[in-house]
Amino acid sequence: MASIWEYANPKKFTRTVDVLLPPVAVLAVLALVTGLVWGFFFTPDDYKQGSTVKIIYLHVPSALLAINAWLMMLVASLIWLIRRHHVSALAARAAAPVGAVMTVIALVTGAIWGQPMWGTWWAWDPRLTSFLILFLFYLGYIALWSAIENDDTAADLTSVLCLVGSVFAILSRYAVNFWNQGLHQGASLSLDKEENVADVFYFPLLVCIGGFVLLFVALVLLRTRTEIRARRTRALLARERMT
Amino acid sequence: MTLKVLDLGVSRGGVPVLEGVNFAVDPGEAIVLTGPNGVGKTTLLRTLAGLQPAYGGKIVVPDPEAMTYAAHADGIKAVLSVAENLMFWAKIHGTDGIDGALEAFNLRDLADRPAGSLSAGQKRRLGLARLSVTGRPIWLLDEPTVSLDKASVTLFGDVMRAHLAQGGSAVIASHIDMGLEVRVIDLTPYRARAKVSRDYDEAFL
Amino acid sequence: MTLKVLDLGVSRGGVPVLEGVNFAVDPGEAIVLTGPNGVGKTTLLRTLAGLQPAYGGKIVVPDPEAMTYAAHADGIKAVLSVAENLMFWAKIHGTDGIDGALEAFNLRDLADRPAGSLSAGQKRRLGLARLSVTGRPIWLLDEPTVSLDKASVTLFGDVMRAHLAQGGSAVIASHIDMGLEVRVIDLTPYRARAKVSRDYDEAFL
Amino acid sequence: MIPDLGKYAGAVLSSYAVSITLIVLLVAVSLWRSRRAAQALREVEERVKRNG
Amino acid sequence: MIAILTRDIRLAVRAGGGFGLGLAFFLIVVVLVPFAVGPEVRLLSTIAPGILWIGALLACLLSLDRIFALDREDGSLDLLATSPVPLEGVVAMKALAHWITTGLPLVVAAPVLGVLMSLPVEGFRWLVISLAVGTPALSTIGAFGAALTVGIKRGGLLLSLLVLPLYVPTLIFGAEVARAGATGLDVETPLVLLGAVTCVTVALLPFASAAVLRMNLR
Amino acid sequence: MIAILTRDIRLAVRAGGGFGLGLAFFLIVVVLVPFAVGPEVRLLSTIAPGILWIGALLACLLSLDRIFALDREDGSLDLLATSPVPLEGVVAMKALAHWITTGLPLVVAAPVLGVLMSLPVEGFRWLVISLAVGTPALSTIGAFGAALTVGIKRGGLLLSLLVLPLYVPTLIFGAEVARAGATGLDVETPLVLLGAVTCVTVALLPFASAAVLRMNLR
Ligand code: HEM
Ligand SMILES: Nc1ncnc2c1ncn2[C@@H]1O[C@H](COP(=O)(O)OP(=O)(O)OP(=O)(O)O)[C@@H](O)[C@H]1O
Ligand SMILES: Nc1ncnc2c1ncn2[C@@H]1O[C@H](COP(=O)(O)OP(=O)(O)OP(=O)(O)O)[C@@H](O)[C@H]1O
Ligand SMILES: [Mg+2]
Ligand SMILES: [Mg+2]
Repeated sequence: MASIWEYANPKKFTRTVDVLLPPVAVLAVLALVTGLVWGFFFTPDDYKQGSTVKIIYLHVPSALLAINAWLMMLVASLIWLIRRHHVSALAARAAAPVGAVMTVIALVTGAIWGQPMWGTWWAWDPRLTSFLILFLFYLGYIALWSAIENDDTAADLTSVLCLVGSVFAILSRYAVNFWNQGLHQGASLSLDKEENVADVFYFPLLVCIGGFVLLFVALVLLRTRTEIRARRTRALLARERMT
Repeated sequence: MTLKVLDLGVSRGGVPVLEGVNFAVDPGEAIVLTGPNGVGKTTLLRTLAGLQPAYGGKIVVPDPEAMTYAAHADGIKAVLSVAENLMFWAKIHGTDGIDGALEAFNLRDLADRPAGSLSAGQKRRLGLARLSVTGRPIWLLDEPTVSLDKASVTLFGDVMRAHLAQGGSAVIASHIDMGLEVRVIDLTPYRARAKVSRDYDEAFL
Repeated sequence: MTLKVLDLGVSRGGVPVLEGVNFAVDPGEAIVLTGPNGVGKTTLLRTLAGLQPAYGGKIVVPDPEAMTYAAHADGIKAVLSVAENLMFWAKIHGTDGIDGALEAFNLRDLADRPAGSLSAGQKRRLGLARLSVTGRPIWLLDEPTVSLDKASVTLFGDVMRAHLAQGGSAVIASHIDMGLEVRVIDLTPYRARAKVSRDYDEAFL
Repeated sequence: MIPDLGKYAGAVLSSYAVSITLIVLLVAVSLWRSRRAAQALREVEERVKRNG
Repeated sequence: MIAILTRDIRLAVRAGGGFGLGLAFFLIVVVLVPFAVGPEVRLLSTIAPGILWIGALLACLLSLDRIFALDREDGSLDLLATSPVPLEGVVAMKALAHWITTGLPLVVAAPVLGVLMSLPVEGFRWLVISLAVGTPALSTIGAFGAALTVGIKRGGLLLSLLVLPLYVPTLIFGAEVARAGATGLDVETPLVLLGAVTCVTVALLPFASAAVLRMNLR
Repeated sequence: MIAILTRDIRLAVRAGGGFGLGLAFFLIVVVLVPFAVGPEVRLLSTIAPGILWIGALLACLLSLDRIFALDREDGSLDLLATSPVPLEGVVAMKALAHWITTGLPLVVAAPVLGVLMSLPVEGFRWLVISLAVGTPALSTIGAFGAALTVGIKRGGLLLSLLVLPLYVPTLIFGAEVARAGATGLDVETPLVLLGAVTCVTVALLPFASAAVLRMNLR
């Protein structure tokens, strides 16, 4: 069987993306539109939260993705550090802005939700706070990438930053919890049926989450391909100037 | 302590600069690398020194800690005196005494001057004096005689001859004749002709 | 545009370095300053350029804005491209077009490269190209040919000859022969013999 | 058409507006960069092929 | 002169600094304060205008050393000093470039950070106005400090030491405007004073800075 | 290795930086806060431990870029990397030198500044202890950030952006110790956690920093 590492060849990866991207993109749009339309138009208001509960279809998927994008970057960084596949490093680079935007969406929708629910835009609640720190990590990661000229060095450094940053992000999460007990909802998507949000909200939410995940995958594929092409262009131009 | 370079390729900024470089430097021998500006002398020396990875081929040397590298940037601290600067590198390399080095490069009168107040050539002499205190046998020098007056070039030649006589060796990049009778390698023929591959890899060329 | 130096004394870090220097440079003429390391060439050039005050004597020049100075530090921005670097200085000096300068120093191929990725000699060429875009008649050059290969030294010689032919002039500090037929002034005899005065003034010497 | 959102209409609508704008922006920028990168690469590769 | 302005802005953007970083620093300072003093909303909203002003001031401060030090190191400053452009103009343009890349983004971002610090909504407008009026003075004063320390390698700390006392009047009036605005008190007097401080510094300090630079180049 | 330590300390002292400047910056931040938030003693004494910690953190931050950047510029770092001393040792010694010239003076001076900020007397002891335990982590983390940005000219702001989020745990626990100490609450838990964070960073981070430095030298 062909090894999965074959896809570490940039050319092969590009070709795979060419094939994969259209269906994933179409699916993503379908799922997103279905989920959001379902959630926005065809679900009742919550007895306690009124119509604000509709924000959940944006807030929860983006929050989930914000965290998982960082995890994906961590894995990709490790692959780069250990096996030195360029595509992996570029995928991490491609995912960072997507993750950052997801973090912003989670923060903004959360803030807008907080105004009617808690009577304040922002509270120094542990979950909110650790999200803000995550956003800072995204910013630092992106800034470091763009500040370093040599591509390989930039990949190396950002990978280490991602690694060390993850450790400190977990530490911070711990510290923040210790520092303040919060207002924020606990996990409500557990498999334990009893604790879940009501079914009317649950299913459209699942579709939305699926849509966001597909969107994330599509964007990362697209942006990784862009990075690969940009890198090849840079390499060819550099070679051209040299001779 | 023979330094052997086998089919070496070096790259800078991800672009291959030189390839297929072959030479060997035996104890007691020095070679001079020449070639037009931008051919890759500095890059080659940095690769030999282990500061950047080779792009292909091999560098064979019994002990990588046998080499020391001196570039335009000399690692000189402006606020420390000449003697303090040298003393630091002597301590780092566990060698004793900086007197010989001060003497050899005619720095004795300047020993207590802060290095920041030296002229361009005086600073360069200090940078070269550092080589002696490392006590290492293989010297990698990038344009060592820049800014030196004629007397100082002669001093440098004497030090180099003494170093070679003691079984040391040196690889020197230079555009100007230093009055040493040594083997000269012109790097121009080794210019990399990077092949562009269809199914790209090797950092996508 | 004759530059005249009358009984000039220069000092560095408060200590007199040279005194009693006299020379004149007429349009179309270049002179080379030589002397051992540390004699005061750089200090003299900086004084001529108006970057530091003279310690004694006089510099006579019809228009102080007629001079431009080029030292080891070339004022090159690593993140700007070669063309952008030159363009900036052209704009500052209100001259038009950098094409001639790029051509003269064989920088056309490098025009879009970020200056930070140039080799030592390529950077030096860019620094020298700046001189042409200032459009000023009197050039003060501190070791201009450092790091240049032979072809580039020739290029520099051509540019210099063209500059002189147009009625420009130059004062050049250098240790190496640049293949120009010019007047050479050795600064060694002008070394300052600091007199210690009893009723101290002049910064207490 | 739009369901009655009650007194929270502002909050709900603005969060949808902000999120959808951000996502659309992100997608648009990604597509635009992708197109530009493809174009640049095509030009360079053609030149390389011509010049050998 | 315009060439200097565009070059400095371009350099700031290319060096990865640009608009983002000053802003990010501002954000971080504001985020750290609650970690340090605790999360109570009442306390935070009381100190918010002051902390936001201090954050802006520090964000400004940290990017000051870029104004002249880089140009000094690579010799550009020598060349600019002997160029036909008057040194006063160079200083003014560089201060302006610094303000555009640091001060202006702070002004724009301040309301968002006000939310984080639970600043009362009525205070937003005055916070923004006070920053808009005050930050040009910060850049001009900063350029003066940068000119003073240009000869010193990594003079960052010394620079802060010199500049911070000079920032005191701007800080006092600026924070007072923001504070009075947030609590609904009279903002006119401190605002006029703040404007006066800014006008005077912007008009006069570039001459002092140019003189200092000339001394430093010797 | 000792040679590196003594050289770095000597360089810091000669460059006019040394012990004084970090301290002075600390002092100035602490002095500016009353100007910004107003002079009420109750308010000041509530926020005192937090502000003192933030001041310490910023003073530390501002001197970070001196750790490696100067050595990189003048080529010393290349030479150290090819010297017989392991790079991990170099990093550790440089972080230690940074702590001695920045962290230690802060620890010593903190009580004096506590007085300025009307910190309750019982809080002094815990403030000093928390700083003594926490600042080594600040220097080590800072050295990591400095190693990351060593290739970037004037990476000061980027450095802050990278380092400050990493400072969060130390800051939270440190300020918590100081705050709890000042109000007579239990300090043991946060102090233990603070100590743990410091121990782990000091033990592990130099390896990451050395790896990063090697990558940067390529
Ligand atoms: C700026 C403010 C806010 C931020 C940054 C924020 C952030 C988060 C994060 C990080 C998650 C976790 C996703 C996960 O780990 O599964 C989450 C989930 C959630 N948030 Fe928020 N939130 C904010 C405000 C709010 C408000 C005001 C509400 C409603 C009153 C709310 C309701 C929820 C709910 C119901 C979930 C799903 C819980 C779960 O399934 O885990 N959030 N939010
Ligand atoms: N960061 C970079 N990215 C791309 N190319 C680079 C980079 N740095 C240097 N180069 C190129 O690599 C080549 C080799 O440079 P190198 O400094 O080794 O030349 P050199 O032989 O030492 O020249 P000189 O005699 O001028 O010192 C040059 O053509 C240079 O332009
Ligand atoms: N800050 C200073 N304080 C005291 N003396 C100084 C200072 N800077 C330089 N000097 C001394 O002034 C003298 C003149 O230096 P200058 O740089 O002009 O020499 P130079 O002729 O250019 O030498 P080179 O050929 O080595 O470049 C030297 O002896 C130098 O040591
Ligand atoms: Mg070279
Ligand atoms: Mg000189």
